[in-house]
Amino acid sequence: MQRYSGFSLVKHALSHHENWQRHWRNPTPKKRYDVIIVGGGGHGLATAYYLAKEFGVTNVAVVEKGWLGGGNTARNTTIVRSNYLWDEAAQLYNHSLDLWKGLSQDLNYNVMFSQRGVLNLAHTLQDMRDVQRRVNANRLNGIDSEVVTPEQIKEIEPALDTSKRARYPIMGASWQKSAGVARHDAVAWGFARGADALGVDLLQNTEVTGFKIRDGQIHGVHTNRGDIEAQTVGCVAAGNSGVLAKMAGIKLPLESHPLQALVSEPLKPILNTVTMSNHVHGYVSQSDKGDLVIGAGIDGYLGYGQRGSYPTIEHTLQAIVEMFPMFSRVRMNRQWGGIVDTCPDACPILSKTQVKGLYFNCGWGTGGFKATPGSGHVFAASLAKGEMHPIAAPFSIDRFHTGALIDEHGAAGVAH
Amino acid sequence: MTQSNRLNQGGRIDRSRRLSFTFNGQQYMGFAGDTLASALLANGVDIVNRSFKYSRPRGITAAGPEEPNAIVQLGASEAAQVPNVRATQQALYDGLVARGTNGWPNVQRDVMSWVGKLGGGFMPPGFYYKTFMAPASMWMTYEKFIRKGAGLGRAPTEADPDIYDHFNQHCDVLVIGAGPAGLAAALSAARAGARVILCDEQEEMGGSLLDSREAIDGAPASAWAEQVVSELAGLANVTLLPRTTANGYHDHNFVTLHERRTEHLADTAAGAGREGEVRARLHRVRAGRVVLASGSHERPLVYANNDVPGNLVAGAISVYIRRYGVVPGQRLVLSTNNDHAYRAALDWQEAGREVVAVVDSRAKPDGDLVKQARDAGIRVITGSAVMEATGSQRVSGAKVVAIDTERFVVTGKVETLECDTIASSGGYSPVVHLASHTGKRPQWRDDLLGFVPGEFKGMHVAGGAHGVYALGEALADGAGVGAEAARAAGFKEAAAIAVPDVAVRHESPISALYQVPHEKPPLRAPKQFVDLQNDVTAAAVELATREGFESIEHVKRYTALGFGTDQGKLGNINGMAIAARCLNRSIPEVGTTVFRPNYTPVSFGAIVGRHCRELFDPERYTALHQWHVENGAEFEDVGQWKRPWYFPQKRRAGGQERLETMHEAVARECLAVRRGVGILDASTLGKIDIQGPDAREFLGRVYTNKWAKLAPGRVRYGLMCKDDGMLMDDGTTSCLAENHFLMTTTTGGAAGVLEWLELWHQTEWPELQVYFNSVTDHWATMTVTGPDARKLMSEVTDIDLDREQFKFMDWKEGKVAGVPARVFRISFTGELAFEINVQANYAMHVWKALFAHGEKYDLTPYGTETMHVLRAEKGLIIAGQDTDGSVTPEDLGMHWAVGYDKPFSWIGQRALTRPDTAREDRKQLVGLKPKDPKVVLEEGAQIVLDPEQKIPMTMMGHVTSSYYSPVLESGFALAVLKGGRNRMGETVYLPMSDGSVHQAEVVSTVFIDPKGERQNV
Amino acid sequence: MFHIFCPYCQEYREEEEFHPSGQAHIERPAEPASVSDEAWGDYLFLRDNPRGIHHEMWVHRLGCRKFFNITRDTASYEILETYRMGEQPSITAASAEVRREQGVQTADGGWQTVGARPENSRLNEETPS
Amino acid sequence: MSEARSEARPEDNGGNAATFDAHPGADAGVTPESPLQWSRVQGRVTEEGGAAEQIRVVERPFLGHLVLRGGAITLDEAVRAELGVSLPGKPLGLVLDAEGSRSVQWVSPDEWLVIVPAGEEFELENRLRARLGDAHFAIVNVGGGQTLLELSGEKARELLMKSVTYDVHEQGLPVGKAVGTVFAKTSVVLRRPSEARFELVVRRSFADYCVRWLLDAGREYGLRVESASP
Repeated sequence: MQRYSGFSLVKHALSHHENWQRHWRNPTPKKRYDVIIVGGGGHGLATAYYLAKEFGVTNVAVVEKGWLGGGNTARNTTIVRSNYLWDEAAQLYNHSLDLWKGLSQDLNYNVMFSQRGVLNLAHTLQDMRDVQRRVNANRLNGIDSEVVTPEQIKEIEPALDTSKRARYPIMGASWQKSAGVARHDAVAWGFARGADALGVDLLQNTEVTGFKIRDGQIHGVHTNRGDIEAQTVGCVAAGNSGVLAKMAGIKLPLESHPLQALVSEPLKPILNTVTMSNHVHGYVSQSDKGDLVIGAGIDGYLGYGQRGSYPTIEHTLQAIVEMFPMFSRVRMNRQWGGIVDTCPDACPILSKTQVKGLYFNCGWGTGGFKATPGSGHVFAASLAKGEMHPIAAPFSIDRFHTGALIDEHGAAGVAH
Repeated sequence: MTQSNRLNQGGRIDRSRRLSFTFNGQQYMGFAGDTLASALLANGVDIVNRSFKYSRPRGITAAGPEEPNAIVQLGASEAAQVPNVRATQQALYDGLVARGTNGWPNVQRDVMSWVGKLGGGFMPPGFYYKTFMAPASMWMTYEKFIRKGAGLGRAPTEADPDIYDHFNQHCDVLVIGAGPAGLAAALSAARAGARVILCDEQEEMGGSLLDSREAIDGAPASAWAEQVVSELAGLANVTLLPRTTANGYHDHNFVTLHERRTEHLADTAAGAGREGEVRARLHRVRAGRVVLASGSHERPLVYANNDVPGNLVAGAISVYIRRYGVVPGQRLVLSTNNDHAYRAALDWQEAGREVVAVVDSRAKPDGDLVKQARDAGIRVITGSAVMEATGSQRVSGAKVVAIDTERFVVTGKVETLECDTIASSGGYSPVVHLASHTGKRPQWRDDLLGFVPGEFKGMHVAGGAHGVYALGEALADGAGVGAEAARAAGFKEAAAIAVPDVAVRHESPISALYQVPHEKPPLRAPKQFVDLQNDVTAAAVELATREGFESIEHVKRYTALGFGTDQGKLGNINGMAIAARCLNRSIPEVGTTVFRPNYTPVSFGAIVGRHCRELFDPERYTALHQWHVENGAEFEDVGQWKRPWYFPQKRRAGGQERLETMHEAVARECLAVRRGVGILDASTLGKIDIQGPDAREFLGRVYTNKWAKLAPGRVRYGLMCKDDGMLMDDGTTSCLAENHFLMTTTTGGAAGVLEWLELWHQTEWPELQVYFNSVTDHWATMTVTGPDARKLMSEVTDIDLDREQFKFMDWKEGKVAGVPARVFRISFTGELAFEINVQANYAMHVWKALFAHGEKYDLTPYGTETMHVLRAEKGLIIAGQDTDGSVTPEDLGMHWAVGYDKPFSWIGQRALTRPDTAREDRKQLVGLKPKDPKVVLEEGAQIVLDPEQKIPMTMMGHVTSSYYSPVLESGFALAVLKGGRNRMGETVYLPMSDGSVHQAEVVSTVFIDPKGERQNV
Repeated sequence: MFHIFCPYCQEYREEEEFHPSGQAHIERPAEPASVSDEAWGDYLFLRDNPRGIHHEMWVHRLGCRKFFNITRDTASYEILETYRMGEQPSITAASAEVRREQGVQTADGGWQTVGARPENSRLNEETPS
Repeated sequence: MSEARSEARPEDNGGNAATFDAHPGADAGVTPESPLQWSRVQGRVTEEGGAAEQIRVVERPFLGHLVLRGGAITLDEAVRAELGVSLPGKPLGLVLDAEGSRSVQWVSPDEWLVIVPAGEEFELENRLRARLGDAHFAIVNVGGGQTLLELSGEKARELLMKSVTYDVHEQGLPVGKAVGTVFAKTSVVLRRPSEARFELVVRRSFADYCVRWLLDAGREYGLRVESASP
């Protein structure tokens, strides 16, 4: 792999950039792999990367029906945090946050992980109770998290209206300083490049049309480019997981919903951090390019259309202007929608299935991006060893039968 | 400054109305009818901005929404700042103040340009992914500089002085665009009687007719436009919306239109003398049919140094000359691959300036316009193109060379023509943006060299928006499509208007040309810009494909192509064509990117409308709100309700008068209830009237406990679960008559519970005869509670209050303070309590009467905080505070309220026997008594058993409610704790963020009067 | 934003008046006590999640407060029909597939046919679309 | 009101439902307060009066509001007998009696809203109950929970376009139609009883919000909100 550095940039500039190598190869599918990953988004690519790098499984194919990182990796609002309420979720996301911290260096690809911190605002007494509960739980789980006052909030993010004038004045917030944002596309490309360099075949424009299942054991996948064999298949297909599961005769408790987001025109730096409010329903950060990146709520109906309903956008901007009255004259440039696969308890599924060798990693809802490295790492470990990694184990499909849900609804609310 | 480029006549400006404006600190004059762009060009301002990556000087390139460079910061005062306004779309007004968004100290002499010049070579696409990685700790520092360099304009730092609103519009036919096709379509539909909305983004309706060289019915095209607009304006079924941009095309023909109401007149509505009016209005249009007549955008050619000021798209030249009387230069070279662009040369020459040459990439162009140019003595160089512009701050010349477009090479010797302006045209891109918002992919047409909108019903396309460019054809197309749309909307008789007479013009066909080949290979040639706003070059696109980015989405994202505020209106097709060339594919194989709303940026304020400030969210008030305000209540937001939180009173201490703290007020209120009598406004509780012979059966199915035997006159507490067994709401329900019940819900749960009942009734059990109606607002509810409650009540009511006649959990009807009332003996405080319901219109009378009589008992109003303390002392839960969607009735220790032997398997019952819900060690509700009575545990504090354990600690539960009890003279709390009921008497630990660890004893949830004697007196 | 024909109010209304309530035609087991934990979990949580035709329940929350059913394409968002509670859809994934094969367009570009039963066909006549 | 009602008497109305006359009677000396009382205190609502404006919003407080639930056929006969108008069977129908002071409005297939002059509602409820006998129906008095605003004037339609999503054009809301719909961030019943008038039935707790919204949206027309004396 061609190493990237400031020095390499200078070197290539002298040769008019004519000698840069491809980020990844464009290989022809082999007949057989040790592991097939279905889905070339961030999570799938991370899984492949860690399989090869950490667990020595390099005979791996990532099968992607479109282009790499073209799903929610390309459409999210790039927030990375780990201040989840329940122990199981907190461990998973904090494992991920730990990996984020060295990711650029590990991948030799700058994913621009910017630890700008995240504020989760509280506007009511119940919000404050929830904030305190979460912060206390986070602390005892080893996650940096603190309760901050309106005065402290004003110092962290001066653009916020912390006055009593607001319809729902800010009473406090939780503050995770180590949280932040990252450059979403770069995460997919970095993992892809890293996996490719370790021998993983990244098969784009390759659509899985069925599974080869015999005697309850997976034997491979049918694709539009022919059959590919493997005894271990991990599906990491986000919004399309339900469609894949159906092909394998499995039902998953998933619903795919539109989740919308929008950006303003690029502005000179005005925001320091990520601000989220479940109560007034909106969240915002500023990208390195200067856009205000704004998240909306999930739309309530099923939707694969990569768009949602306009009132959701209206409500979101109302919330933003309520929190930041000075943004009223700022202009919205573009809106879009992703397809998020949501679970009834707002937590993912990382699980074996009744088909031996067939695993699913899905149901990340609105929280997938931040989990990318952690999800990939524990899923890779599970695929490599045939046993679910201890961090992944609580996220089994079984929980919907036993009732052992990990209900992050209260903690997650609108925003991620 | 004089308007050196302004013609003495011509154009649609009003030379009698002079407007003064300031750009980059310099004062200029323009005329009414100018855009900021036309006024700047009139004044000979070449450089309007600096580019964002390389800091190269940039001038005005286009005349409409596709303009990538002339992005300005608008506003004379801080509060009126608007970032990123396109000068081509901003009407000039007197006193306008604007500046370029980049460039320091100014756009003429920009320090950063040296960085761009020297460092540009080290900034290929994606360079930031490849560096700034070492040392890792430095990234946040690197990023600070990256961020400073990015961004265009800046946000104001003060709140917006203007307001905005929404109009909900409905129409049969919405016509988007008032050019020839749109006007004809609107007229056809309007004459048929359809409700028509016609919108156009420009200051004036007419579109291309306003700068056309052609005649309609023997008169200037603009005259026809004026005549049609005036006819439409006179029709009652037509709404004309000039200055209105269709920005988003959403599902089922819902379209958002942004109308500029005062922003074309002044910085603020007040500044325009239109106080109280809106700056912009967003029309939310539900259209029966949509006619998309949005025209096309001209594509520039991609050649070296095509960003130097003085490079314009050809059509813009005609617009500036014919509409604004501005010629943006002296000597023109036109580079084109089509006939239509020749207009620019003809207009230029007629304006009295020199056309150096027309360079046409086609071998033998012979259309009428080409002939006209030749006849006018203009030099036409065929089979060639402008390969490179010379000059740095303004074009000084054009390097022209013969090219082979098939092989993508230059074939001849370079000739340099001296000029100050290069116009280019690579063809026309239909404006397909809106049509693709709903997810319909545009289709490539080889004959047009452009994408046309994908088809879907409900939408009709007319004119240039699907490649019907010739004037006569566009008019006929519009007329027919307008009639077709009206017919589809139900106006069966609609017919196309008679198409006016337009001379047919012979055109030679366009030939494909996007990037002009250069002598040097693309990576070594001077920069050939594809996306001017994002500084994306042809070399960048080529490099991206070399690095393995083969999907157009990857190319876009790696290079930032099309991500600017112009959303690639000029650059996208060129970028795709270059990517296609590099990948050796065709353009349709490379695909297109999907456009998203907005078509052009829309201020947040316009989208928010009136839903801001005090109208952001409704404030709901009870009938007693006035009293609460007048008596100094502090309020708590509970849902949308404003509920009194506590009533601080004045205290005298040391001769000083001050208000009580919340702690003091709550202690006083609590003691008043425990020792005397207090009163609470409980009107916000949800109240549902339930009538019907099966009401009782229904209650038995939705509540966990039994309802079969509840007699009229009695009240019962009930728990409501979801079918997963988790508590969702609770409240009391009273039997008013055999088939008539009144259910109460939590304040926040009111609407949800009613819908829940309806859901089950309408979907699962429609056979049950029962009706549910909300009476939350109809009744006001006042709770009189405390040992003296009966004494007070006896003074104001005719109801027999004897404890044997009127038992705990009974209700009675009678008069209170002369007003008919239902009184319920239910208690949420543990004290003797009467809950009085009267029709809300009479609530204030009753409330005041209670206070008149209550004075001698020191009747004390209390708020939600005291209510919480009192109920927690009794171990009574608040759904949503002590529960969180993961708590069953058993977890709460409410086995007594669960009827396992009811005949019908009520909602939630089955789930309670699942392995996890049946576990012994689930979190259970317990009381906590801090070892130190002065300690009030933090709500949300986590409970551990081993305070010495290293992080991560094993958390056993958390505090759900915690208060100081003035009666117990101690802090106390409710908590959920794993296996809590088996831990009575154990000590648990609560590690706090300041490092301290609180100790508490696990106790019963009932802290006061465990036998319930006090409420039952 | 959807334009939804309320089969009770018998006219099109804006989506803002409605609220989606999940998959339609989910039946609560008649004898909950006799079904397995698995079956109960499936009833609670398992839902169809098709890319394509989906039958879903909506409630006219700010209008007539009635629940009703919609057959909608989750990819195109086209509403193919709306029908009252207790009625069955006339368009299903299977029937749409047949129609597609026969070259008949199942969806009319965001325009809905209304009424799932023949006796409701009059509704089609009342609403020009 | 009789003394006997000082205790619950389930035997009233055949023992099926409890009725309740909410009014203390004129001689009780009790002054009611309409849901706009707080708005009035805040100066947002004034007494009815003054010259006709291009737009006018007037509250008609203290009217009798009854919700009727049941089958159309069952209710129709009783309503015709007691109110002299037939129950609107067509969705979204609104009928008024000859005086124009009593109205019946379709709300849903089994729900109608009856609005009558102040004080008539209890007697009407009793008469209807007597007529309906053992049939399955419900009557609910909601008069304390809502109030009625009349909108008139040439700008009324524009004001509504700023406030409700419903099509308030003649084509969408002709005379004799009433709909439940979205009003800003709450819901209202929107009625068109006559050519010259629109009506909004607003919920008590949202009434001040609605008034604030109308005043803000109507500012450019010089809107005042007035309240009629009962």
